[in-house]
Amino acid sequence: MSRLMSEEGIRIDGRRWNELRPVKIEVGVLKNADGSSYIEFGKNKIVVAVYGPKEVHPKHMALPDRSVLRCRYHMLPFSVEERKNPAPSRREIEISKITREALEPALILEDYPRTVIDVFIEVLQSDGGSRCAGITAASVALADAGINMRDLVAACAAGKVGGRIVLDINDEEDKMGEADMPVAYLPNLKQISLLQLDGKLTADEYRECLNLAISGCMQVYNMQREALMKKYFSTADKGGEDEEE
Amino acid sequence: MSRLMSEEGIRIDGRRWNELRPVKIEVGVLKNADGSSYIEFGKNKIVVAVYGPKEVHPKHMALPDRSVLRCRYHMLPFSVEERKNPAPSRREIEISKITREALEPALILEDYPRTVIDVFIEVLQSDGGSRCAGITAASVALADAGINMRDLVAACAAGKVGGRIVLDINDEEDKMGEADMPVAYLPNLKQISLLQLDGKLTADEYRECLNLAISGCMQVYNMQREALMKKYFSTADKGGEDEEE
Amino acid sequence: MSRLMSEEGIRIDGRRWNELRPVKIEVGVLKNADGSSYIEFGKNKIVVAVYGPKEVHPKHMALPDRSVLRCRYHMLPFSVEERKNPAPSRREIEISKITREALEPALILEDYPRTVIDVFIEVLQSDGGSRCAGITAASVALADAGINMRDLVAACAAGKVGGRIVLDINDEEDKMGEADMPVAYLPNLKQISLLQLDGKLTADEYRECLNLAISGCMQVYNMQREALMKKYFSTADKGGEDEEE
Amino acid sequence: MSVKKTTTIVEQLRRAQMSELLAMNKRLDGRGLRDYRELRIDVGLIKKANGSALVSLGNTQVIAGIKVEVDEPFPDMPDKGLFICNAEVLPLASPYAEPGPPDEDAIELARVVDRGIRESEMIALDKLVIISGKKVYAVFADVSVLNSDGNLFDATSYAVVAALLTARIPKYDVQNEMLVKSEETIPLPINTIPISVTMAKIGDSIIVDPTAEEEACMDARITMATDEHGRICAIQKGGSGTFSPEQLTEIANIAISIGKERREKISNLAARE
Amino acid sequence: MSVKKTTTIVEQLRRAQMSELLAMNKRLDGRGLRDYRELRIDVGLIKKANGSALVSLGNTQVIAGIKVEVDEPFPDMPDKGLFICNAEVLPLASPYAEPGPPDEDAIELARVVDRGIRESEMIALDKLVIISGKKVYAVFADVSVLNSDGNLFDATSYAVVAALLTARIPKYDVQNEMLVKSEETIPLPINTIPISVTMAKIGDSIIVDPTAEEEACMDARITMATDEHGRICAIQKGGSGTFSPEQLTEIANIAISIGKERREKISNLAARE
Amino acid sequence: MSVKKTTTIVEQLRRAQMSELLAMNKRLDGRGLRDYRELRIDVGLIKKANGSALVSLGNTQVIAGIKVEVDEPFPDMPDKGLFICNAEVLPLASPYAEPGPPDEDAIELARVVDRGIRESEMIALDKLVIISGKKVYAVFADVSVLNSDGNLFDATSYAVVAALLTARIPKYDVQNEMLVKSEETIPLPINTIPISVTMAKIGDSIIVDPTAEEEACMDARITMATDEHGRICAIQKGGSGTFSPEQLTEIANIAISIGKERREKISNLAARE
Repeated sequence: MSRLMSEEGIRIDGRRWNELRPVKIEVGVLKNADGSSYIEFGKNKIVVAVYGPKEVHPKHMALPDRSVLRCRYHMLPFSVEERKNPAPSRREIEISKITREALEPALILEDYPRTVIDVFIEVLQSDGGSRCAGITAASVALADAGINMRDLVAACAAGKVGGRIVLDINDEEDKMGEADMPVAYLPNLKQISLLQLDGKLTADEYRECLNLAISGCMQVYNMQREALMKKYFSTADKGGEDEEE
Repeated sequence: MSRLMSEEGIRIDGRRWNELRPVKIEVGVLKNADGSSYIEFGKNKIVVAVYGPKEVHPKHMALPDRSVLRCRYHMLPFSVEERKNPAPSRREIEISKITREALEPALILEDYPRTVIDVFIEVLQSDGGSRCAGITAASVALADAGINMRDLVAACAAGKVGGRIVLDINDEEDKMGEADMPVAYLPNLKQISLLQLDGKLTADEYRECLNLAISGCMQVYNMQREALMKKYFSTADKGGEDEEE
Repeated sequence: MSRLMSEEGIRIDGRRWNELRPVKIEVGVLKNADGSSYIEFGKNKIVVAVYGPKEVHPKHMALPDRSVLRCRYHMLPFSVEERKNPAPSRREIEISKITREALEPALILEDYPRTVIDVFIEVLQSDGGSRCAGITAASVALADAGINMRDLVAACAAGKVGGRIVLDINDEEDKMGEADMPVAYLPNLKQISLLQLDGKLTADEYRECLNLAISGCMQVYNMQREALMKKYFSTADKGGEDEEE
Repeated sequence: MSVKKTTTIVEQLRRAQMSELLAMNKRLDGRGLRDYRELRIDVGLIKKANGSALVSLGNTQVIAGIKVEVDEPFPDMPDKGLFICNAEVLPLASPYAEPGPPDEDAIELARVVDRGIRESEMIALDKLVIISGKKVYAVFADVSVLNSDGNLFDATSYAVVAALLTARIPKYDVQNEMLVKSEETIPLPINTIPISVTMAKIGDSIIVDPTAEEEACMDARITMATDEHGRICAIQKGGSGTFSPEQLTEIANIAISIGKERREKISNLAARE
Repeated sequence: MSVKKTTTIVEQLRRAQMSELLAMNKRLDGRGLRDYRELRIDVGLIKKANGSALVSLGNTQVIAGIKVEVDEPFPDMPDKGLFICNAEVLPLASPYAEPGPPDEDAIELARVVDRGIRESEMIALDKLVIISGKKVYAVFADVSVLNSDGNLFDATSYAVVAALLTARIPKYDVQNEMLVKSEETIPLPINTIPISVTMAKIGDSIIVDPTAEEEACMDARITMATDEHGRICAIQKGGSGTFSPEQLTEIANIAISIGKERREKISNLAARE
Repeated sequence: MSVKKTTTIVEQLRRAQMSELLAMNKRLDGRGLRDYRELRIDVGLIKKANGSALVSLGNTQVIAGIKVEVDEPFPDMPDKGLFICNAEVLPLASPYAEPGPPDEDAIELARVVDRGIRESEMIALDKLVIISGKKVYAVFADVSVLNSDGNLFDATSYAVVAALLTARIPKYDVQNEMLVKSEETIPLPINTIPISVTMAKIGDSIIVDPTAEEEACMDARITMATDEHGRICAIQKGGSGTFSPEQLTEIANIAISIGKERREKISNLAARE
C-alpha cells in the first residue's frame, strides 16, 4: 500500500486531515433548464439541471397532494479512467436513488401538487466523492429553479485513511484507504439525509467520522450560499453563517 | 452411451419402467399469494404462486366476458448445472406459453370478467420434467386460490429410454434417451391439454407412450387431491379416486 | 485497389458510366398489405408493404390535421455477406429516418387526419444503393395503397469511381470507389428529397454528380410508372413520359 | 409473461359459421378437411446466403436463408456442428404484426421448426466438424414471415428444409491447425427429410393446414413432424383447447400418411434449382 | 430515473395508529422495539448449487444460491477471486412485484448485501486464486425473494452468509498450466461473519426488523453491518426522511449489540446442515 | 420506426413571422442569413480523457471527450486503427430530451459527424496500427449535448474535431509481441480538418446555423462538410421538405466558402490549450 499520509499528517494531495479539496460552484450555467449549477470538487466536474415543477406524463404518475421528485445521476463515457458504457450501471442506479432520498427531505413538495420535478446530474469528470458533489450541486440547482425548500442539502464524506480519520476522501484515498463515509446534511434542520459506509470503523471512529463529515458539510454549505448570493445579489457579499435565505 | 436400463429393466435411478419419481406436494406455502404450492418431483423443486382474480393494468388488456390468464415459468440462476442468466430465455418463454395453454381449459375464466389471474412458476432446482411438475403445481395453486375450475390438470412425461417406453423421464434419461413426451391431462374431462415430443417414436410407440403418460397423470392427480385435502380437511383422509372436489 | 473502370470506360459489372443496373419492379406482391411492391435493383431484392391510413395506437400519437407517416428500413439476417443480427442497427435506424423524410414531401398527409401510415421496407438481399431502391419501391407501394400523392419519389445514386463520375454505384464500387451520393427526386415537382454524400467531390464534380443522379432518377421514375400501369391497366401499354397518373 | 391474444366478436360469429360447414365436411375456401393449400417453393433466390427458399402456402409466404459460419463447438459436444434456427414475423406480414424482438409466438415457431429438424437428425451434425473440439460449422437458419395467412409452422418448416437441402457451404482445408477456405463448395450432409403437418381442431373436426381465419376460430392446434421412416420426431400442441386421446391417435395417422406424400413433393420442389 | 413509490391513504392512516403504539413502546405484532421476528435458516436445499440457504424472517422468505465458476481475475487485481451478488424480487413475492429486470430497490438490495460481505472481508478472496493473474474462482451469490414482508436487507444478507458458510467448491489441480477438476470439494475460505441489522425510524422511534407494514409507514431506514470485532463495515440509509446525529449514535450501538447476539444464532443455524 | 416529431400551433405561427422577416433578409436574433452565432471552444477540461472540448455555439452547448484504447483491428482492415463516434442528447439539454438510449436524432447526429471525419480522412487511421493485424488504437469520440438550441450538427462536429486535434495518446513499445506503455504521449496523426456547415431552408430562404426556434419552423436542413482543399466530403439532408437542384448548388458554394473561413477560426480556438 502506498503511503497515503506523511509523518507530518499531510495527505497525498497536500491537504491536512480536516481540509476540503478546492471547491468551485457556479449557478445558472444552462440556458434551457429551470435551474442549474456547475461544481468542481477536487477533480470532480459536475453539471446539474432542474426542470420543473411541470406537468407529469404519464398522468397516472401524478400525486394529488405533492410533487413527484425524479433524479438521475449519470456519468459521461469519458469521465472515468476506463471508458464507461453510456447505459446506466447498477452503481449509477443506486446513486440516483440515494441522491433522491438525500434531497427529498429538503423540498416542500406539498407546494406543487400534480407536478414533477426532474433533477439531472451529469458527471463530466469523476473523482472520489462524486455523489456528495452531485447532491451539493443539485441542491443549489433546485434553489436556482426557485423550488420552495426547507433547507439546502450539503454533502461531504469523511473516512479513514492510513489509520487516521480524515475529511473529504479523494479517488486514491478511496481506493487505498480503510473507510469512506458519505454524508448529506441539512444544516438548519441539523438532520442527516444521506449516510453510507464502505470499509471498517470502530464505534468511536464512526462517531468521529460523522462529526468531521458534518463539519465538512457546514463548509460546503457556506460555499453553496455564496454561489447563490453571487448570482442573486449583485453586490456579491460573502454571506454570514447566521443568515437565512 | 451409458446404460440407462439394466437387463432386469431397472432404470438408472432404480425405478421400474412404469414408476414415478418420489413426489411431494404442499399447498399454501407463501403468505402473500392468493394461492400457492410447492412441489418436489424427483430433484425438481418448484414453488408456484397465484395472484388474482384481480384488476387489470393497463385496463385495455381487460376482457368484457372473461378473466385473462397470464403465466410465467422461470428458473432461478442456481437451479441448473451451469449458472443461468436471470433474463428469460427462449426456452422459458416457450414453456410459459404451453403452460398457460395447458392450464387454460381447466379454468372457468368466464366467472371473472374484467380481471386477470397471474400464475408464477419459479424453478428452484431443475430436473427432467420441470414443465410437467410446474403445471401440476400451478394447477394446485389455482385451486388453493379458490379459482373456479372444471378439473385439475395433472402432468407427466413418458418417453423412450434404452429402447423401452418408460414413465417420467429424469434429467439423465432426457439427455441420453431416445424420446421425451410431456403430457398434461384433465382427468375428469379425459382431455389432453399439453402434448409435446422431442425424439423419435413409431406410431405404435407413440400410442403406448401416450397411454403410459396418461396413467402417470392419474397417479399425479391423486397426489394433487391428497395435498389439497390435507390443507382443506383437517382429518387428512386420503381421498378416493371417485370423489369430486 | 482493383481496377473498377477499364480503359474503355467499362465498369466492373460491364456497365457504362451512365447506365443503371437491371431493374425489375412488381406491384401488389403481398396479400395482407394495403399496398406493396417488390424491387430488384442490381442484386438488391427488396419487398415493401404499406399499411394505412389506419387508426393510431396509442391515440395520443395522432395529429388533428394530418396523417402520421412511420417508416422502417430493415435487413434480413441473410441479406448481407456476414450474417446480420436481427435487431435494428444504427445504420438501419438512420436509413429509416432519411427514407421517411424522402417520402414525406410526396404524400398529401393532410387528407388523412388522425391516422397513421406505416411503410415497411425489408431488404431480402442487399447490394450497393439499397436505400435508394427501398425509397423507389416504397413510393410505388404507397401509390398501390391508394394514398394521395403529389408525385412519385424516384431514387438513384451517382458517385465517383476510378476517377470518373458514374451512375448507380454497386456494392464493390461503393467499397472501393471515391464517393457515393444517393439522391431521391420528385420528378414533377423537380425537387430533391434525399441527398447524402460519403466521399470526396470537388464543387464541379458535385454538380455533375447531382445532375447525373437526377437523370438516373428520371429513368427509375419511368420504370415505377410502367410497373403501376402494368397492374392497374390491363393493356399494359408502356406509359409515355408526359402522362400524369 | 404469456398471455392469450384476444379474439374479436367477428371471429366468434365466424366460428359458428365455420363449425356448421365443417359438420358437412366443408371449409370456407372449398378445401376438404385433409387438403393442403397450393404449395410453391423457390430456392436460391438469395445469392448472399448459402441456401435460401421462398415458400408460398396459399397466401402465407415465408423466406428462409441459411448462413454458415465457422465457430467453436459446445464444450460438451466437441464433435458436433451447430444448428441455430430463428424466426420473425415481419411487421409487413399482417396488420397485427409489430416491429420489435420476436414475441412468444415467433419464439415457439422457431423452436418447433428447430425441433423437427434436430430430432429427425436431418443434418448430420457429426459431419460438420472441421477440427474436433475446436472448429465446427455453425448453420444459421433465419426465417422471416412475409405474409401471414395461417399455418406458419408448416410453411416455415418447409422453407428451412428446402433451404438446407439446396445450401452449398465452403470447404475448408486444415493446414497447421489453421483453416484455409477452398474455392470448392459442398452440400450440407443430410440424413433425412422431416415433414411437418399442422392440424387444427374446430369443434369436433380436425382440419389440415388451417388458414389465419381458421386459426382465429380454432380450439387447439397440433404440429407433428415425421421422418422418412414414418416415425414421429416432434410434436407441439398449441392453443387453449384440448384433444381427446382418440383424436391424438387419429392426428398421428394423418401426420404420418400426409407426411409421406408431401415429402416427395417437397424434395422435388426443392430440387428444381 | 429514481422516483419514490407512492403511499396510499390507508398507509397514512395506519401510520397514525402505529405512531401512537410506538409512543408506548408497542408494535402492531406485539414485538418490542428491539425484537427480531422468528428466524429460520435451511441450508443445502439446492443440490445443484455449491451452497444454498432458505431464510424465513417472520413472513419474509428468501432463497440464496451460490454458484462457483472459474474465471479470469480483473487485470488490476490479479491475485483476488471474484464475488458477484445479485438479487431479484420475484413476481410471486408480493402483489406489487412485477416480472422484469431488477428495479432500483432490488439493485440497492444486492449492492448493500454485497457491501457488507465485501467490506467485512468475509470471503478471503486472496485465497481464491488458482493461477495468479489467470485463473481464479468467481463466486456468484444469487438471491431471490419468495415472499416479501419487510426487511429484505437482513433476510437477504443472512441467506447469502449462510449459503457461503456452507458452500463446497471444487478443488482444482494445476498441471502444465491446465486446470484439472479433482473429485474433492473444499469449503470457501471465510475470515469473518458480517451481521446486518436493519432499523426503521417512525416518528421519533427506532425499531428493529421492520415488517412491510412498518416500512410503508416509516420515515427512513438504516442498515448497518458489523464484523466479529464489533466494527461497522457497511451502512446504508434509505427512505425520504432523515436522522439526527444523536439517533445515528444510538443506531450504531443497537447494530453492534444486536449484531453480536445474532451472529452466534446465524452461525449455529447455518451449521445445522 | 422512424416518425416525425410533432410541431405545435405556436411553432406554426412563429413560422409565419419568421418567413416575413427572412423575406427582408432578417432573422429573429438579428443575424444575417449567412452569419454564425458566437463560437467558443474550451479544450482540455477533462483530464481523464485523452482529449476534450466544450463548445458553445450561441446557447447550444456540447462536450466531447476522446478515449483511446488498444483493440484488435477489423479482420478485413488489418492495417487501420478504429474510430467510433457516439452522441447523446442528455436529458438536461432541453425540456423535450428524455433519459434513455439514443433516439434516431442522436443516432443520425453521431453518424453524420462520424461521416465528416471519416470521409475527410481527418485521422490517419493507417498510422494508428501498433502491430499489424493484431493491435491498433481505437479512438472513441463521445459527445454529450448539454444545452440544445439548434444546429447540434455543427456544434458536435466542432467539438469532436477540437478534441481530436488536442488529444494526446499513450505511446506503446512492442517487445516480444507484447505492448509496453511508455511514459510518453503523442498527438493523434491528423491529415486535414473537416468543417461542417449546416443550413436550413425556411420558405425560399437558406440560412446558416439555425437556432432551435428556426429548426422548429424549417422545411428542410442540410449539412455539408468540406476538407482543406475545399472538397465536399459529407452531406446529409434532413427534414420533411425538399431542395431544388439550384438551391443545392447555392448551398454547396456557401458550405465551401464559409467552411474555409471557419476552419481557421476553429484551428485557432482548438490550439489555445
